[in-house]
Amino acid sequence: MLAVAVDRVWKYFGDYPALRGASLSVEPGACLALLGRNGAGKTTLLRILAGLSKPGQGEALILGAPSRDEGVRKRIGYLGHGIGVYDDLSAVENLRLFGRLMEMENPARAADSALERVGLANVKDGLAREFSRGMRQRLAIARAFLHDPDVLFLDEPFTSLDDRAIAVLQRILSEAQARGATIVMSTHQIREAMELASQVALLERGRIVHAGERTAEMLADPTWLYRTFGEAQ
Amino acid sequence: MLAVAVDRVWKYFGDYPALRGASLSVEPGACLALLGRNGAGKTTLLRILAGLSKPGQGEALILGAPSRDEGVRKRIGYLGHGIGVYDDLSAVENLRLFGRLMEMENPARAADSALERVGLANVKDGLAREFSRGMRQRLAIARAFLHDPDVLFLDEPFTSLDDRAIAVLQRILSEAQARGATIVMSTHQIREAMELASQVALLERGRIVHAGERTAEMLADPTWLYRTFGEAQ
Amino acid sequence: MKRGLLAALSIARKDLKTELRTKESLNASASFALVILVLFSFAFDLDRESIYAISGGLLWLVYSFAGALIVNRSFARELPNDCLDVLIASPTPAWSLFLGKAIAAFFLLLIVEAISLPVFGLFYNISWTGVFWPLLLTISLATWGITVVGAAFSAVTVNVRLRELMLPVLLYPVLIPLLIGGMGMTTQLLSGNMAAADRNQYLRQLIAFDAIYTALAVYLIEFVLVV
Amino acid sequence: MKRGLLAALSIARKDLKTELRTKESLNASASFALVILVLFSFAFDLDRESIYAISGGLLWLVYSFAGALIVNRSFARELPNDCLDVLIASPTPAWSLFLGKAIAAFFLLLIVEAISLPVFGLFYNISWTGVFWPLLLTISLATWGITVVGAAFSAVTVNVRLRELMLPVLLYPVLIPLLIGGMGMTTQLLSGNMAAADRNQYLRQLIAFDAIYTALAVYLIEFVLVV
Amino acid sequence: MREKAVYACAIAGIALMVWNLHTIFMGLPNDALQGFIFRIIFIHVPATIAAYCFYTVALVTSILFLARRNFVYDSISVACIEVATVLILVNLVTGSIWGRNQWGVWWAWDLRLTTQLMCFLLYLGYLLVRPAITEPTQRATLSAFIAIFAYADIPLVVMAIRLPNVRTQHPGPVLETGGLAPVYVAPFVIGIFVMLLIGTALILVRLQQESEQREIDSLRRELHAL
Ligand code: HEM
Ligand SMILES: Nc1ncnc2c1ncn2[C@@H]1O[C@H](COP(=O)(O)OP(=O)(O)OP(=O)(O)O)[C@@H](O)[C@H]1O
Ligand SMILES: Nc1ncnc2c1ncn2[C@@H]1O[C@H](COP(=O)(O)OP(=O)(O)OP(=O)(O)O)[C@@H](O)[C@H]1O
Ligand SMILES: [Mg+2]
Ligand SMILES: [Mg+2]
Repeated sequence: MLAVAVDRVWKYFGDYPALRGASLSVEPGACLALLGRNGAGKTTLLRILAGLSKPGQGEALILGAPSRDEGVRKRIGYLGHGIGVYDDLSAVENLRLFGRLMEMENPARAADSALERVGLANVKDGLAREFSRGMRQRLAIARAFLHDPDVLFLDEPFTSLDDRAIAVLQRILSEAQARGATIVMSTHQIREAMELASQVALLERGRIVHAGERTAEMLADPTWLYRTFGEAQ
Repeated sequence: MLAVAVDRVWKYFGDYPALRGASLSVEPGACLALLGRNGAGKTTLLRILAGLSKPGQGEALILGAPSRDEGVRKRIGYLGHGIGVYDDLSAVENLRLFGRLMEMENPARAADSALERVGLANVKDGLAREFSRGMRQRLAIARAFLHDPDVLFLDEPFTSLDDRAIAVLQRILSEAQARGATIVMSTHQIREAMELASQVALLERGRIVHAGERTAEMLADPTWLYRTFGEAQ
Repeated sequence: MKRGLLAALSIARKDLKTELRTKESLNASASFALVILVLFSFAFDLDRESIYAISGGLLWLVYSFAGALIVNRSFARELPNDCLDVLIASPTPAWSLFLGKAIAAFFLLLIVEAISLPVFGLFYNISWTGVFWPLLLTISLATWGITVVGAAFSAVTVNVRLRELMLPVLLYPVLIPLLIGGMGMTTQLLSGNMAAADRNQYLRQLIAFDAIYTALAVYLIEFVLVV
Repeated sequence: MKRGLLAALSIARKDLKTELRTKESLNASASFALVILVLFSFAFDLDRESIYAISGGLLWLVYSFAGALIVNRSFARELPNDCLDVLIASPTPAWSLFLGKAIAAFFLLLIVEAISLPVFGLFYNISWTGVFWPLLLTISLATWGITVVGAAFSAVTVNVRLRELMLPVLLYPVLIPLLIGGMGMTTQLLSGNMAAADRNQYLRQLIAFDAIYTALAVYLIEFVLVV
Repeated sequence: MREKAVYACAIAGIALMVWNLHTIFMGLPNDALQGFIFRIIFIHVPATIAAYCFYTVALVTSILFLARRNFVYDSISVACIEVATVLILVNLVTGSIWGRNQWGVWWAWDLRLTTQLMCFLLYLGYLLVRPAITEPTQRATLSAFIAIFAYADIPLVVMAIRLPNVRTQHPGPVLETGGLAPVYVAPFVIGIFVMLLIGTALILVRLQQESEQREIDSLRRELHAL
């Protein structure tokens, strides 16, 4: 069974098709870097996969079921542009709440161990509002990985992070990979992405124009993909 | 006369000093890359330089005058995170409005030529709302460079841009440099920044801990600067 | 079903907790209610008789304005940091999310009403203690109506530009039948001339309104939140 | 000075142009005004005498609610895309920025008032055509007061959490003296028993209010916008 | 130093108050028209006068904050406004009780009463907005602005019973017209001092709290930045 199977998905915003029959399949345990120019439809596709939006036509299956299926949603993690935690709750209250919403067995224990993992255990009772930007980002990561999701959708996760925050995220991502989780992430920072990715897909005006293994050329020259498969400059 | 002279500037947010006696001087015509970790104070410093915020202590002089001075403000360009144009005005209306606010001689002509420069001349009557993200970013660039500013402040200008948008911005920036304009930009994308920068400054917890020429080491290894002058990981 | 209700309670608890922690919107809408009470008293500088005749109207106008402010925050509270996306992506069904929000708004509005009722009584020299229980029943029923419709429109307008403008424009017309019922019943209660038959008629109206809109909202909310 | 006034006009023109293009907040606040008029007529069903006695109050309640919606948008309109930063960074002085916003809000509110006045007349069966000119003067003076104080508070609250709640809480109490004047004068005009001395007294009050708050706001706005 | 000032004000205020209350209740004759209840005036009016004094201080410090950007001025403004708003509440409550006794209703909508209520709500708005602004410089600046705008209501309250064309239910000015019998004057003036002293003590306590709070905040931020 594929971890993610997108079959000719169309998505219209008004008259404008943001996705025009995009198809994509990701094997379990793979890490896919979703590349594409501004407005190509990366965010739109990831939102459909995370169940935040419905495809107009076509089908998006996660672990063999539609993405709005409740059983599937327990196994998905999503990290968008916002950090997705409440400013007026403390770190641990936030995680406990999401643990309950994720219908976990023991939200309190999961919250503590997630805070441990991102190094926030000593400030667990501080309000998220008072955290610095780096700490907030870590809390967001703890939130997205709280329930050890099997499939992860990350939208430009490295944007505006400094070297240390990137290191935390990369560590947690490789832990997830080691667990066998599937990762799909969009990004413009091709170098950072290529180091993690095992697969690459290029989205161009709402269509997947290339999908395959990450090769050595890509690592060496970040613009190679655009030059080879994308439209002319 | 220095283009930008920051003399022991402190900025408190409450009792928290986001800038603690930062000093910096930039020669006319230089291009300075302002680096630093999340929360180091880059945005705070740029906002003070652009006249959007006042220093608590110390002085920030642009072209020899305080940054809230009206004469100076005509010669400053600022590009923050937002694009700074109105969604409900057309491209050319936006630029004409800003031309008038900048007290230019001939706002209409300036607007047309600015649109020409960023390649939006053929859609100049389209509403900004209807533009794609890349087009909006170009319009923002046209707006920031409309009055041929002598000093430019850019806050993470490359974030979330694709290769083409980066190319447009780089072209316009090197045109500005050729005109003799001074550029100060903050960024986390060290590689892109290093290619343009002639000077580098590292901000660490509100202090400039290093400022000087961009050297060959920095180009070769983006983390060199952090490792040499910054705090330990 | 049971899991959904539990999730709804979690969400209601979270909303109430954050709200009671900062007390911001509670304080603001309570003092908004006071300010409006004062405004009204200027605008309608009436004698004692007429005051009783319009007391119900006055009270429910104030309550519905305060209610609009509270439900406006209901889903808007989820916007900073994109928390709404996280809630929608979680396995919690949309209806229980909605129900949680409506319950929280209900209690918040009740608190504001509990604060402003005595003030109203003092300022307008209206005694309400004698009819406390039937008044509480009326207030609870009508408040649930306001908050359930309000939370539904709050979900509809959450991503719309000019949310704070659109919400009242959509909300009040829908609430008119409810408000007429609430106003009529309250006026009659406060002026002390309420026939039992009338009362039952009004109560039936209120209950019907609540039931219909609750069912509609719970049923339709999934389509609104995930488009 | 002259450059500042020109810039203020540019900004007012821009605000009016975008607003008239989308008509969003205009439609919303006009229909809000109408909805409230309807709500009031349900809430207070009064005889003709009393209606005249409260006509000024009713009208100014509606106008001040509509006004709060309009000024709420005044500076908030600059938030998407961080346009406010660009305006502040431009050589335009803060006071002319503020004045431009206040002028635009003034005309927008006048439009809403012009729409709702005839409706008000029809609905409550009040004739106002006979006193059109003095009424226009009253309305203009009081509207300028509402919009200048409103735009000032809009600038103050633009970056505050719960802006849509905080604005009315701050705004209405400050407006009370103005509204007292406006309501009193309008009621007397509409009921047709206005002595010349009274009228002058009211007009002096309104003008004094406008002058004081315009001066205060223009003088203090630079401190508020650049911190 | 500051602690000593607090104790001095508080002890002096309380001692003076006890002594004054003793005279008011034991030593003074009942009022000819109103009887016993008349004694409320010794709280009702002094509370308001003290409140207006503190609001005036807050106005001055707010202006000073805008001019100098020193957070001490902001702290003084909040402390004064908090205490003064409580004093206004005292005035409102005592007035209501008095009104219930004299007019038969808790509240009447005349200009004096309403403007006073508005004064209360205005400064309540000030106190409500503050926590909604997270950035302290901004909070202080905007609060100062609001305090300046709000102050304009106070002359109106004072004028409310003195305007020629306004009839109020509330009694007209009695102090400057000599309507207060000579025996009442001394306890009345002492009452004002009592309110001022106790208010000052409370303000000093609040100031202490404010500066400690700011210190704690900055320490916590430093900690988080690590
Ligand atoms: C809730 C109702 C009331 C409010 C809000 C209120 C408010 C005020 C205010 C603001 C003052 C001004 C103090 C000053 O100028 O320093 C005042 C003074 C006074 N009040 Fe009241 N009051 C109320 C009820 C009453 C009642 C019922 C009485 C007596 C029947 C009363 C008697 C007085 C007197 C005698 C003064 C001194 C007037 C002067 O010489 O300035 N008040 N009140
Ligand atoms: N809510 C929306 N309403 C209307 N159009 C939208 C909406 N969201 C996205 N679009 C349009 O759909 C297209 C795809 O947008 P999307 O955000 O998916 O691009 P992206 O690949 O994530 O780009 P970027 O790299 O800039 O983030 C764009 O042209 C955009 O304008
Ligand atoms: N408006 C504000 N209120 C309170 N604190 C603030 C505010 N703006 C910035 N800060 C604090 O000041 C410090 C510096 O912030 P600043 O935004 O300048 O950092 P930066 O270098 O731009 O970081 P990044 O790389 O994340 O953009 C941070 O600790 C931040 O929390
Ligand atoms: Mg995107
Ligand atoms: Mg920054």
